Amino acid sequence: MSKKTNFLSLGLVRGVFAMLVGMPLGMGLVTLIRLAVGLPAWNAEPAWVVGGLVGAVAFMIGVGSLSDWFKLAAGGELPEHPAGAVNGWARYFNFTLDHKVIGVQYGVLSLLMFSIAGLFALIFRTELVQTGLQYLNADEFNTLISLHGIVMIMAILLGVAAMSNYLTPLMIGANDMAFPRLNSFAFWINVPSGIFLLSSLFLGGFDTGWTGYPPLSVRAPLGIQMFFLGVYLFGLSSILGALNIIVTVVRLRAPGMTFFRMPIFVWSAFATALISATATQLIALSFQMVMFQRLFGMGFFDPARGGNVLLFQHLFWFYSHPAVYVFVLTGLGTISELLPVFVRKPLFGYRWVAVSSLGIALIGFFVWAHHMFTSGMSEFLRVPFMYSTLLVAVPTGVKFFSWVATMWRGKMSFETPMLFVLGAISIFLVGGLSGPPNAVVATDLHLHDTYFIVGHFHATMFGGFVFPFMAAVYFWFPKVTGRMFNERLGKLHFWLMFPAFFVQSFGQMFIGLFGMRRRIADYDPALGFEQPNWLITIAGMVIALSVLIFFINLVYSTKRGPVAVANPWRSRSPEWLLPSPIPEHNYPQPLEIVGEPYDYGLVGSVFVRIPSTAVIEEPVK
Amino acid sequence: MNDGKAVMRANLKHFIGAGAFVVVLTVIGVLILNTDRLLPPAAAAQAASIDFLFSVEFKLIAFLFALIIGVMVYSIIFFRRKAGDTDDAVYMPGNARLELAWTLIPLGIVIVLALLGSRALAQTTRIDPQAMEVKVIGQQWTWRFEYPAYDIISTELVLPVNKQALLRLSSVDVIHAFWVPEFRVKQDAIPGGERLLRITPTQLGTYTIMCAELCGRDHAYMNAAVIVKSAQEFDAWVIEQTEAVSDDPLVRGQQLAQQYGCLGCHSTDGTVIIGPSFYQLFGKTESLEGGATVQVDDAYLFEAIRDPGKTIVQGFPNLMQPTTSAGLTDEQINDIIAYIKSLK
Amino acid sequence: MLAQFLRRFLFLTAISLMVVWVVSELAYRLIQGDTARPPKTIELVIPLGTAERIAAGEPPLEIPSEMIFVVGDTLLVVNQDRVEHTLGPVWVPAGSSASLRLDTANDYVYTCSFQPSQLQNITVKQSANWKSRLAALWYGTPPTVMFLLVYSLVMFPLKKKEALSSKRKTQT
Amino acid sequence: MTSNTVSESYAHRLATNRLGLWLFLLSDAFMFGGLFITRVYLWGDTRPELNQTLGLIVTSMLLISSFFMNRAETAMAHGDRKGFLRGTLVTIVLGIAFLAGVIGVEWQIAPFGVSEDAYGAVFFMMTGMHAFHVLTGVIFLLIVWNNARRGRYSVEKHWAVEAAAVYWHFVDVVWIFFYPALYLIGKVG
Ligand code: HEA
Ligand code: HEA
Ligand code: HEC
Ligand code: CUA
Ligand SMILES: [Cu+2]
Repeated sequence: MSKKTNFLSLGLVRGVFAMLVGMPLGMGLVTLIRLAVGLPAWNAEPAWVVGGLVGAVAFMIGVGSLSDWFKLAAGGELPEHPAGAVNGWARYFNFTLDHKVIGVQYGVLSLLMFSIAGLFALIFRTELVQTGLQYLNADEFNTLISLHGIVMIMAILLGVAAMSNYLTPLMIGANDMAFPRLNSFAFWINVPSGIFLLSSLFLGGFDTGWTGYPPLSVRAPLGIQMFFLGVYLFGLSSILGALNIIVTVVRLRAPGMTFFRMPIFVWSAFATALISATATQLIALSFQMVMFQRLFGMGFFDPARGGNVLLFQHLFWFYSHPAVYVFVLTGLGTISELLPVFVRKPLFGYRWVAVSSLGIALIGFFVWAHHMFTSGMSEFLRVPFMYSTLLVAVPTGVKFFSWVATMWRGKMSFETPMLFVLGAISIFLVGGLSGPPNAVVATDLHLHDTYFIVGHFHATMFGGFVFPFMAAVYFWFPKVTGRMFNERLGKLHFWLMFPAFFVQSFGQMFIGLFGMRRRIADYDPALGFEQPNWLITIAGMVIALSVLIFFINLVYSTKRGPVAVANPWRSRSPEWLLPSPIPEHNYPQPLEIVGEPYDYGLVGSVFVRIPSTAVIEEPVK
Repeated sequence: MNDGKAVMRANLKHFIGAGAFVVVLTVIGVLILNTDRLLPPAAAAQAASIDFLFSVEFKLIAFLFALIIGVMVYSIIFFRRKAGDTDDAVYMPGNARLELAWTLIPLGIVIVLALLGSRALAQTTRIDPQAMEVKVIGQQWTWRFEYPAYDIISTELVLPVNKQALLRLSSVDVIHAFWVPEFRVKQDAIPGGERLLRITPTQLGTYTIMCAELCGRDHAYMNAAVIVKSAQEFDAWVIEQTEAVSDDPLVRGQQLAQQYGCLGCHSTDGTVIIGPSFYQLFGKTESLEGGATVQVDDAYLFEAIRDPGKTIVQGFPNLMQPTTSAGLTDEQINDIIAYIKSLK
Repeated sequence: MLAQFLRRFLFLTAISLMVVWVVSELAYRLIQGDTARPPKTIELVIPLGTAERIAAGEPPLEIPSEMIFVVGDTLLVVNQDRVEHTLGPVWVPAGSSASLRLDTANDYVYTCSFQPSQLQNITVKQSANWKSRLAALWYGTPPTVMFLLVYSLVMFPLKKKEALSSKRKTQT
Repeated sequence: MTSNTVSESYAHRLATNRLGLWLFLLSDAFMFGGLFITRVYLWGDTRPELNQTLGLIVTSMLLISSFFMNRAETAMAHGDRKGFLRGTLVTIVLGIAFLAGVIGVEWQIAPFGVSEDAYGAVFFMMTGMHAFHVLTGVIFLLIVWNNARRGRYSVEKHWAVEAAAVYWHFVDVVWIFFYPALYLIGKVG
């Protein structure tokens, strides 16, 4: 079926072209409507918003993501498992139903966004080395931190989706996700989303931080509308992707795989999806309300017209707090998944770890107001939120203690993925332990909106996402590409990134305690923060260097790396039974689950069996 | 399943070793995190209970960090795989009693922490009925302090030492936050309502009020001084301020333009900050949004200050809020107009 | 299985309600101090001769400095002085009394004629009424239920339907 | 549980689709919940002066449409294609009438503008978001109606019909919460 690949056969290219056509169309539409109702023809805001929406739809049409649904609506039938229309590398730039390809697409886009956001960080960090403004003006600075924040968050969500898309069906023995078309749609909608987010840079930027609190966001430049649009679209992607994961996990598990026999990663993907599928609606709604206040003058957040600025914060954090657990849970799942492999011991207290994910996710729904301790909520209401926030520490603690118990008396080896796992544990511990001081109202009165918070969340996000994600990339790299990565470069990556991160994060916490506020372009020289800020910046650059090494390693090893053996880590997880790279429809026969997933060290134990072929046991020693 | 106890007995040596390691790490951690060194000096009564809580939390953090990292590093050192060993380790799938312990003990800590937190919160919000009231008004990007009892408006916050000040915080435009690191406590000033903050300064000196909530371009510079004076000095200051009201409208106008933050957006030298400059404003012909032009005279200026949304100057965003000038009386506006007129 | 789950859910909700109630009640005691009481009427007596003392610049006698109230309190101002007095909106002729209901939690500064500063601070706090207690239960219970629920799944796994029915079979 | 051969069976597929749809509705319910909270937060125990008669009329139209939708679906399950087409058509017409009532009339005669105050903001946002869902429901029904007319569904296989019906009922249920929130609860303020 493979056609000759030319430029236009790439869905991405077609999509971008369609978008370039769609946006002016949408703008023209608005202009016409405005003319028709007698308003001045040109108004940039509605034109860009509608243009953006039409452009996004056009992009999806151009990619080919909607074709099947149009066909269905017109009464056509769809094949359940169409053969891939495109093969080779071009698959990765096209609409495809294969969850593994989509997983890689997510991963690559995630790393791209991560680099862009990281670059923004390096730029504004350079500005912060000295007091005074040297390279940026205050508006540019504010735009850059805001974009750094939101693009990083998008990168995390993409990375999370990458892992759960690639791994979940494999781990539960399914051949694909429950709704492959929806899955592909959920990926591709991220491309216009990313374009919008970045385009805000050229439309005046926005100076509100990623949180976009009104009334500031009502007064911000046009760029903020592009920010809203971008968040809207990747929110949609989150919801649809999560829904797909839940259905997949509930419906497509291999026979014999009860909930308590799922690989632990699947548990965390499931818990994550529960949050994304529901809470995400609220951030969309809150941003939509600001958007409408700007477009139509609706007075949601205007006290002069009976609005209330705190309403936004409640709606926003109702999503954005649970979202931070979206960021980490898959990461923590990865840690729990990899640790037993490298320790050669069962995951200690598998069930406790599994339900801890669920516990974190569910409790996380009821703690949002801890971001608003100083915002002027009623006094006593702060107490139940302090209590519920602290409650999250307990299931998180269960995970930590179980990990440590897993290591106890194990036989640990320290390949690159394991290094990242250990790094992740120690960094997430720092981040997590800096949580309770924020959660306790009295101390948060000092800490709120300082660099201590910045340190807190960089530690949680590096420990909970960045490090585990890199561990996952290294770990499953042979599965995806069929080749091994370069172990030396991998270790170099780790040994640069790990210490540099501690310098960065501790530095941030330190100056935060002493009174450095967040989101300031300049600081008072009298405070004596120049030296720590200089250190933080250098650390950030070292992190960037290590990431560059990581990229070089990936690109080089994909082409030239030594061919990997079937199961280089001697893992028990079912995906390692398959050849690498995995064929399009995963498992030739249905799996049968006959044992527990992590029984390392239990002689004769079997987790997975492919009926009619040989029992797959512990790899030969 | 292995019996947890048997495993424990067999590993007594390791437990003692790891335990000692954890203790040492904890001690080091507590020494490093000694609170006095990690926080700016405390200068308010409210800071005391907060600092106490910080010290409790830091000790807890030091212990928990040492517990996890200690055992982990111990394992890394002593439980590493020897070269060529491809066997699996001991089969140890879990222990319900242990899991229960490390669920319930943290739960207890959490509840205690929440209660300690409530108590400290209560101490920071404790009310002194004799507190001196100050209205604190935040606006992009200045602070204004009004003393209703003395009819003083100031751009610095002057407080008598050892007397509680009740700050009524509000904002005329976006959200700001009042924070003095030495006082520890922080409170947002939001548009559309007053929020209260109580501070009892205990140390004489000058500190910096920082706006702690991103409020747009010059957020970083939205600072003001807070000066803590002895009771006598404070009284002297009050008298000085009340007598300082000039009878020259021009001087009064300049002061008001300073206090009400006009000069934060309008320059006096022709440059554009946010709004049109006041320099040579009077008498010039201004083109308005929508095409009209207008001769800038007293009536226009009055209108533009009292109700800024009505006439928008061509090329400028409608950012000036009616709330900005809501506190000004008509005479005060005329004073400002006099001041604007003088800028030629 | 669903019925079993629901039964457990209800049971744990009951337990959580109790736990949260205890915790929040303790916290409440700590926070509210002396305002953890039902609303009542409080008398403020302006003694004879207050007006003269004010005129002489002396602080009045016997007028409590602690003026903290709970929402719903009634302040009864009893004027035993020879002249009339005012407190904010209340006007109290000589020898009579008047009352002021304090319905909204806030910090008030009322002008008055019986303090040298002519100002009386009145703070009305939210009392530990059923509303705020309910709010604490409302926000604190769900996370506690979730917490107990997930761990109860490990400690006491739900029994499968087949397992249940097979047990029943072996019994009969 | 399931094997891969089973997972390709229509019945299995159907159950999977159902779960997906219900999850989607759950997710959407959070959005409507957010709107409801907004209403409670900003309006408290007051409400604007709205045309009660009109409110009653549009509400009953939507409720009645749900009844016809149900009839239509049952007809499809019994192989009564004519009945299905008739029922769906009535539903669509009632749906459009609802839209006309809310957007065409209520929006025009509301005693406040979009940008006037919190009443306007919340009212237009709630009815607008709901109307948007009704509109998508109508489009969905039109597609299903058209496909049914061309005989694409059978007694056994009519998932699209079921989905459209469930979605329609959901939108209806949302209005059952919104109607009192907008028209009934609270003092007229
Ligand atoms: C990955 C993301 C992530 C994670 C996992 C967390 C985890 C936690 N966070 Fe964090 N947080 C953020 C990301 C994250 N956070 C972000 C992005 C912000 C800022 C948003 C913004 O304003 O821009 C933020 C802000 C933030 C605030 C608001 C601060 C402010 O603005 O004033 C608070 C306050 O309560 C808080 C608390 C917590 C707590 C208690 C946890 C807990 O879950 C941590 C639990 C873990 C542990 C405690 C460690 C291990 C446990 C044990 C060893 C057991 C024993 C421990 C005890 C008994 C204490 N976080
Ligand atoms: C996953 C999330 C994530 C990550 C990884 C980071 C990474 C970094 N962050 Fe970020 N940060 C946030 C999420 C994150 N941040 C969020 C949410 C905020 C809040 C925003 C707000 O306040 O609204 C924030 C805010 C924030 C601040 C506070 C700004 C302020 O309040 O004024 C600072 C300041 O130091 C900072 C610094 C850094 C640095 C130095 C890094 C470094 O680790 C970055 C390292 C560099 C890279 C990772 C890039 C490497 C790649 C290349 C160089 C290759 C280039 C090649 C190609 C393009 C192909 N961040
Ligand atoms: C947030 C920034 C901001 C603040 C603070 C502010 N202004 Fe303005 N002002 C503006 C902007 C922007 C305009 C132009 C748009 C308009 O006309 O409303 C403007 C317009 C004006 C004009 C009309 C100027 C002309 O060229 O016609 C006058 C007069 C004025 N302001 C006076 C004041 C006074 C007096 C104060 C203080 C009480 C003040 N402003 C505070 C932003 C501000
Ligand atoms: Cu005001 Cu920041
Ligand atoms: Cu949070």
